[in-house]
Amino acid sequence: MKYSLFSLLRNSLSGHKNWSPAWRSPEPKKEYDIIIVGGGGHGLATAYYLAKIHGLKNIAVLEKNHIGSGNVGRNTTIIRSNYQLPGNNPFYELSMKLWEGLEQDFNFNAMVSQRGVLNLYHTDAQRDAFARRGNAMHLDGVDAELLEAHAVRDMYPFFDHDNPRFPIKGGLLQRRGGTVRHDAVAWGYARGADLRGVDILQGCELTGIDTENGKVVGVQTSRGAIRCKKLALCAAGHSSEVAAMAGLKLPIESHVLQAFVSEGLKPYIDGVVTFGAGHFYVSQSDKGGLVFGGDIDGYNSYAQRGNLPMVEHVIEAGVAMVPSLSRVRALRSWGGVMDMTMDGSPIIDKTSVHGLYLNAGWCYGGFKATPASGWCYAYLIAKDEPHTVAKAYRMDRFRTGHMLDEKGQGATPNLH
Amino acid sequence: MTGFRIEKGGLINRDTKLNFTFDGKAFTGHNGDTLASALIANGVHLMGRSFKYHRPRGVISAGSSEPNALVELRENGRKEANTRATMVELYDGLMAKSQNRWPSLQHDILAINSLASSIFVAGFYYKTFMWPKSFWEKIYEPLIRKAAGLGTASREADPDTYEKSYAHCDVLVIGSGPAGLMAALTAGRAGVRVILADEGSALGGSLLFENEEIAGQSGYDWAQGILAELASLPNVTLMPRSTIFGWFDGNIFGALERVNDHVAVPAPFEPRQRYWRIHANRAVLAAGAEERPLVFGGNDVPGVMLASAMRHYANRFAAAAGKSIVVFTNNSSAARTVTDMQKHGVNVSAVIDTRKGERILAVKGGKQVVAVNGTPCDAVAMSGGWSPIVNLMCHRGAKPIWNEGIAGFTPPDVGPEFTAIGSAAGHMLLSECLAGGVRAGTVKGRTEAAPQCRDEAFAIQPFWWVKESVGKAFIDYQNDATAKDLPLATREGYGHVELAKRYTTTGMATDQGKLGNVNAIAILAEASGKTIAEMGTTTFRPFYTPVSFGAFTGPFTGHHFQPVRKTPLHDWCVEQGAVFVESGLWMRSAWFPQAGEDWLAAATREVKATRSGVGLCDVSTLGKIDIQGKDAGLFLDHLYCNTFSTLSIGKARYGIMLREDGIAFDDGTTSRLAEDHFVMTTTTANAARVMSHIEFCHQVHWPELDVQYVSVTEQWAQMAIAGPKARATLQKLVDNLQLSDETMPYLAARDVTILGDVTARLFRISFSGEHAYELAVPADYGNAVARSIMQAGAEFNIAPYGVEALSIMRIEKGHVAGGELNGTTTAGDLGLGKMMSTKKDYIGRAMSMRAGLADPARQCVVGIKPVDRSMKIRSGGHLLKQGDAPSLQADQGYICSVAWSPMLDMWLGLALLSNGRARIGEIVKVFDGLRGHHYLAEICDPVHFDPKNERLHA
Amino acid sequence: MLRTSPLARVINPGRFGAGKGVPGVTLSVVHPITMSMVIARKDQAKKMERVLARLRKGDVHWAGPDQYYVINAPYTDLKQKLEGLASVSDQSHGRVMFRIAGAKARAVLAKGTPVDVHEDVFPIGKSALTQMAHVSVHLTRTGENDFTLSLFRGFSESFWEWLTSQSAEFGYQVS
Amino acid sequence: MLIPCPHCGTRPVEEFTFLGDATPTRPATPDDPKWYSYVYERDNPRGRFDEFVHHSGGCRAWLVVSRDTKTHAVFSALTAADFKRKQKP
Ligand SMILES: Cc1cc2nc3c(=O)[nH]c(=O)nc-3n(C[C@H](O)[C@H](O)[C@H](O)COP(=O)(O)OP(=O)(O)OC[C@H]3O[C@@H](n4cnc5c(N)ncnc54)[C@H](O)[C@@H]3O)c2cc1C
Ligand SMILES: NC(=O)c1ccc[n+]([C@@H]2O[C@H](COP(=O)([O-])OP(=O)(O)OC[C@H]3O[C@@H](n4cnc5c(N)ncnc54)[C@H](O)[C@@H]3O)[C@@H](O)[C@H]2O)c1
Ligand SMILES: Cc1cc2nc3c(=O)[nH]c(=O)nc-3n(C[C@H](O)[C@H](O)[C@H](O)COP(=O)(O)O)c2cc1C
Ligand SMILES: [Zn+2]
Repeated sequence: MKYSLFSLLRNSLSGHKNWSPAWRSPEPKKEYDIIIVGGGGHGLATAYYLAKIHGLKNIAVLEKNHIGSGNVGRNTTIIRSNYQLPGNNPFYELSMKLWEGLEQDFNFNAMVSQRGVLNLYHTDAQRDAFARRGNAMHLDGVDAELLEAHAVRDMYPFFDHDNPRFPIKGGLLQRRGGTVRHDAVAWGYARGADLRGVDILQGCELTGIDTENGKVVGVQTSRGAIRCKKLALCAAGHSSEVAAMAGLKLPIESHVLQAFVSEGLKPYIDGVVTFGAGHFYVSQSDKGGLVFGGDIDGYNSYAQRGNLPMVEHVIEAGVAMVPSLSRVRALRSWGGVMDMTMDGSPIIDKTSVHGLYLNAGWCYGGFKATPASGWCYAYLIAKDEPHTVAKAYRMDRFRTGHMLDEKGQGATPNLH
Repeated sequence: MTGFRIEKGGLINRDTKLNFTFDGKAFTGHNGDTLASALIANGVHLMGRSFKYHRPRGVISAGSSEPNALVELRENGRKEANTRATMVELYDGLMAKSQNRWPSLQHDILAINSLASSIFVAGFYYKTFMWPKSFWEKIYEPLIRKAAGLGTASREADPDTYEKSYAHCDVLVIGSGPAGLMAALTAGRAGVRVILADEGSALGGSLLFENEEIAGQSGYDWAQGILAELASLPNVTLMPRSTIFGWFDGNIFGALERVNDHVAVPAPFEPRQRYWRIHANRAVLAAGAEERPLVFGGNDVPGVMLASAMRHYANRFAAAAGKSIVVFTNNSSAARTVTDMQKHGVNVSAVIDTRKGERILAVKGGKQVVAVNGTPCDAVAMSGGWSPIVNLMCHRGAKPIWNEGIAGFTPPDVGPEFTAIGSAAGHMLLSECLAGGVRAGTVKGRTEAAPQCRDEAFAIQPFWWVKESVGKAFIDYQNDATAKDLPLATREGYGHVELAKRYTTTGMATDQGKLGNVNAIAILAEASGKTIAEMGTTTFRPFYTPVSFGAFTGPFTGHHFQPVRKTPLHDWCVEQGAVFVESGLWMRSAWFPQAGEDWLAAATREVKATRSGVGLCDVSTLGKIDIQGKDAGLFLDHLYCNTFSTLSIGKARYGIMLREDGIAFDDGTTSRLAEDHFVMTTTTANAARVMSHIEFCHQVHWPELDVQYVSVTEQWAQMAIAGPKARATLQKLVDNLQLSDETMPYLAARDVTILGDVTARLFRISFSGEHAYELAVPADYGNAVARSIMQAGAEFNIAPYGVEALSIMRIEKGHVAGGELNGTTTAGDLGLGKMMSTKKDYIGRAMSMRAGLADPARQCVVGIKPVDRSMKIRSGGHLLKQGDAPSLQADQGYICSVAWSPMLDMWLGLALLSNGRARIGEIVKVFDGLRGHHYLAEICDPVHFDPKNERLHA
Repeated sequence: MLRTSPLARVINPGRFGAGKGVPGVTLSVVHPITMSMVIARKDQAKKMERVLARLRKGDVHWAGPDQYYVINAPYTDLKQKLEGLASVSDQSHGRVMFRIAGAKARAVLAKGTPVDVHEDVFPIGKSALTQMAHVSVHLTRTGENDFTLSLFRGFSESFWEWLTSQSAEFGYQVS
Repeated sequence: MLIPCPHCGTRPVEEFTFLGDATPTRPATPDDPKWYSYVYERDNPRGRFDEFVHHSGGCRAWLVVSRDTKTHAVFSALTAADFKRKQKP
């Protein structure tokens, strides 16, 4: 049933008794042409575009819990396309363009909100790095502005401009950046895929990958064996585990990133702001909570929760940036398990196993990538060749020495 | 009863009179009141408005689970949003405001939302606001955002201070009711270190308001006796007003102590709040149980509250919620409210018991209860049963267990280091609570006998929702989630407890569903034909109750956010009028302006003075590492890509280190002071990382080597003395050594004595390209020595120079620094490829041989200058082939460092350019879209100035 | 040449913070100090310790595996004594030492270090390497309620500001 | 999270810095084919894990901590050298 103000009104008359489920809960079929592992944003988007753009029908998405139970349902919802490497920015800009038309496309209000992303800088070196980045964006036709201190002060007069340990000297602003309602992204793609015949199998965990002479033929799951022609891994945070089922070893470590939300407040901080002299970034949700985060806890983890030192570390930086946050209260903290790669950039590629595809390594930045990731992964699966904007995300780049290292931290995942 | 204040009894001090205001209206109360109890005693029930429908709301609870009575407390920099009136201890002069209403609490325009409530059902916004596209950004979203939130946060800095502290104990007891008291007493008498924490303003838990009988006394008197003894035990720490907000790995608990929230302004030198990290060998959860509301039409009308809260207000605060009440229950515990309220002279007009098939179908009343099922009354006491407070035990992932007997979730078994007792464990009998306390407090057999007490059996028949009731039945009060929203969510496919939570926002308000979640789970279970156990709970997360940012920040605010690191020459720099700049934690002198000079004028003068005479620069921040031991040389060969074992004593050598992935890591000069003694210098930025790297390489890779290392960065004040007159200046300080190219050739390093008795280290090295030295003296002498050098150089017009001048000179000379050593460049990219030894194994060698790192098309360091020599250039501009249209694919590189060159009288810089060394002389297009500035520039050799390095030896 | 403390301008003696009576803690800077970092050469730890054992008790503070801070012994003498047994680095100017004493000393320390300094588990003479207020600190219990703290010179002023602010609620004496 | 440093005793996580899997050993020669795997490939197990941990805020020893990545339970902490010795056989 199409969503609209009209359908809403009509249903209100019947006490909302007649809404149909946003997606079915089908029993697994014996066989699918394509099985996607992971009912997160990327997996569901991939299924959606496979069905919508490539007209493929016989597809299943396996999700071990409920859809959106992973990082798509627990991230700080920031979208931006402010990368600097040629291998990265065109991809993220495609994503931004897809965000801009997404809601009408899948008929679900995901509250795409382009309120601007401002990265503060505090030293000349940071300014120069941002200038390099901003100009790379301009080369790619992407909007970016380099603000001086006074311009930042005009935007956020209540930040610490007067007694800071590290003065705010300015910021890099992308006005088209912003936030998107995280859960709605998973739900919207799921509903859109389901409408086009994709089976979304919740509570269905991949436990094994069946291959015959180097080719994928099916999977073992908690809901039984299912045969398939193509298998697309999309299990953010758990990529190493699922890839290992096919004997693959990845340049990835799983780490936990915490996020936080404050009590609901009347409008306080309009856009997204990241602090440049500590680990803190913040935006305000549609419900009024300040959604914020900082750095990963730093140790390998599959537990979806962090520890106190990082809570302090992040909030200390928050109050350094905005002193008046002192009396605001942190309501809830949680964690998510992410693939951290050896260069901080993702992988969208075929694997050495025929018919097995890999979408992994999104670190803490894969939410903004969701539409483009689904778009390009669908393209790869359907056509068996990489989409032009995702060519650099090859697995063998580490072997050949063509890393995509935006931060220049090298092969230490917890520093990216 | 005068008004609603009960004549006698309670724990309030009637001799005190405290004035306070709510929404500007003046009231009075007593010491011992909370804001909520004082308002109730004044007959005020309307305390807030709900989030979505702006429904009038009154207090529901008497504790930290309060969803409705949230106020804006205090003013200006001290203003706090969303403060629970139930937890605010009354103080004289208190000012509170209601929230989320306009223009007033009584008359709130947005209450019209209620009219559209048939549309504003769960998740409605996902289904609309999409057309026309532009309307979302321009109209809908701004409106939604404006309506969002409850309270308004201050935008002024907080005048109060906060503290952090660690605590260690053998037994942490969380909750000071009968169970907790008994546990603390037993462990306390056993002599181990005990901490007893309770979020309440007073210790005693439910004994502060329940009529219990223990050891032949009233529960309250018994508790006072125990508390007196605990206070007398040196090994026991009592922590009232302290909420344990989270349980973390290693049995570490986070606690928030509200040290001064009960006064208008903290006493001098005292913090507002203190954040504790409690390391407990063992912890005991005695957090009690939370009473549940019943779900029926109008269960949110002001005057409807929890049965236990109603007697809490009456018994402890002598505040009567009404004059004539109705009690609605599904269990035995509400009987206490009937007897207690009657004892206080309140009329109980009806007891409606679901176990007898009775229901409340409708509550009449808007801003205050008027009648129930036709029976006039002014308040309703409801009890839907009890939920053990399991939260903390589930913070590390364990799920609670459904218990049919008490119709509540009980804590999971998380092992011996954290156990639950009392009603937190689902024990509803007082005797069980006391016995549990004894058990949990027993240490190595040292135990106590539990006192006698009066027990009261607990019986419940679960009852979840009066479906036939008229009007909205609320599950989550604050977020206006109604009972009907849950079956709707189930119908639409959001029936999983976690999806339903997110779709309906149930349990996501500031109370985190303490009251509503279990009711929601039961209704969801029914809607999808599951059992409550199958449905399960949502994930419990910190914080048990919200924690102020200030508490987590402690004293590390404003300028104290991070420690300040000063060099030994700081005072001298100040004397010379330095402008300082942050460099990591260091404060470095950036330039030394004279009257009327801006940074560029100053830096320009400093460069000219240095290159024409002599300059003095504080370089103390460079990392210095003492490396000693028989194998020190060998070890350095492993660290650096070039060789150091062959370095002769008394010599310095420039070295470059790679990361194991073959990328350049750090550079600096390292000198050999003795056969088994080197001193390494690192960049300021990487000093700490290099130290960790050295420790790793030795302890992990080459533990067999005899090498020792320690940072001596802070032991030495180090000064660069540069310029044609450097030697002449230095000579005046150096004792019995004639400085010459023989005694002190380029790259020499030796000990000297200066100014009579100071042993110093002298290096002939140069970052500026001048004939230069670095002099290192023990830090305590630094300022004095610098002053002497200034005197010695006076005749040559010596000038102090800062990092700006330093960086100008290094760019003129094409020396790489942070801008080029950016974590993505190889030694080859930096033009130092020839330093990479092929004769030995060193960190990064293997990976540096990968095709991608050896590719000639890589971007490497070149010099760059504008074709129009009068033009200013900036870092961050990208380089394009002439004629190429701007695009990332056409990108050839970028400018990483620029400077105004006083010597060459133009702007110039260093750039990273694809295949750069082969392109010297090429004219490229510089694309600087950020500044709307595109221009032509010439690629040149990185060494802009004195290409033959003649000045080095001048 | 006279040695000047980095805190010369900062420290001013007197009674500060809350209350009037006996201060909760007494704070002071120990300057000038003579201090060396001594690290055993490979396989020489035992021999090194024998030599160190001959030094004055209370001058040798554990500072890591086979490492000690030795105070009150001139660098050159020490280097001689330990020739071939240990690498010695002079830290007399590189580190600043504070003394904190008094009934509330532990309460102040607890605001910084996660180390449990309760008398039962942290005996007199024990040293610990830890972090306080974002700074690496070497902590030694020197008496009943007496402790010394040493840290990198560059942080000393910043650390002093923290130490005094955290002592204020108990009242403190600077001597 | 508490880590029992063999030199300092039990200390909380805020004093430590983590560096990942401690099991791969550094190849001896530059042309060893195992180099790529050593620098880039990780088992990344869900469960028991031996990892490099630096007591950066304490004695500055590099330790190998054995820890469960699901539960964060810490089983043991050895010095890197001791771990190597035990690993050898
Ligand atoms: C706290 C936090 C904040 C973040 N903030 C941002 C941000 O602001 N902006 C941004 O761009 N990115 C952010 N990210 C990163 C972003 O959330 C992720 O990169 C992105 O969501 C990953 O893609 P996904 O949505 O498909 O992952 P997921 O939602 O995690 O999907 C993976 C799914 O695979 C399932 N799965 C795993 N193993 C199996 C199996 N064996 N069988 C079946 N199913 C399986 C999981 O249950 C999960 O549902 C953040 C991440 C975290 C943790
Ligand atoms: N008969 C019934 O119907 C019934 C039902 C429930 C409870 N009870 C009675 O209530 C009493 C329960 O005693 P008890 O000792 O188990 O609990 P309690 O309710 O007496 O005390 C619990 C205390 O823990 C504190 N607390 C909760 N969470 C905290 C946190 N995170 N940090 C700090 N403090 C926290 C609360 O403020 C409270 O003071 C018994 O007398 C029992 O019989 C009876
Ligand atoms: C953008 C965003 C906003 C959130 N806002 C709230 C909120 O207002 N209230 C709340 O209780 N939780 C909020 N959460 C946290 C969720 O309740 C939940 O903790 C998070 O999605 C992780 O799921 P889990 O805790 O069930 O593992 C928010 C999460 C996100 C990602
Ligand atoms: Zn240690």
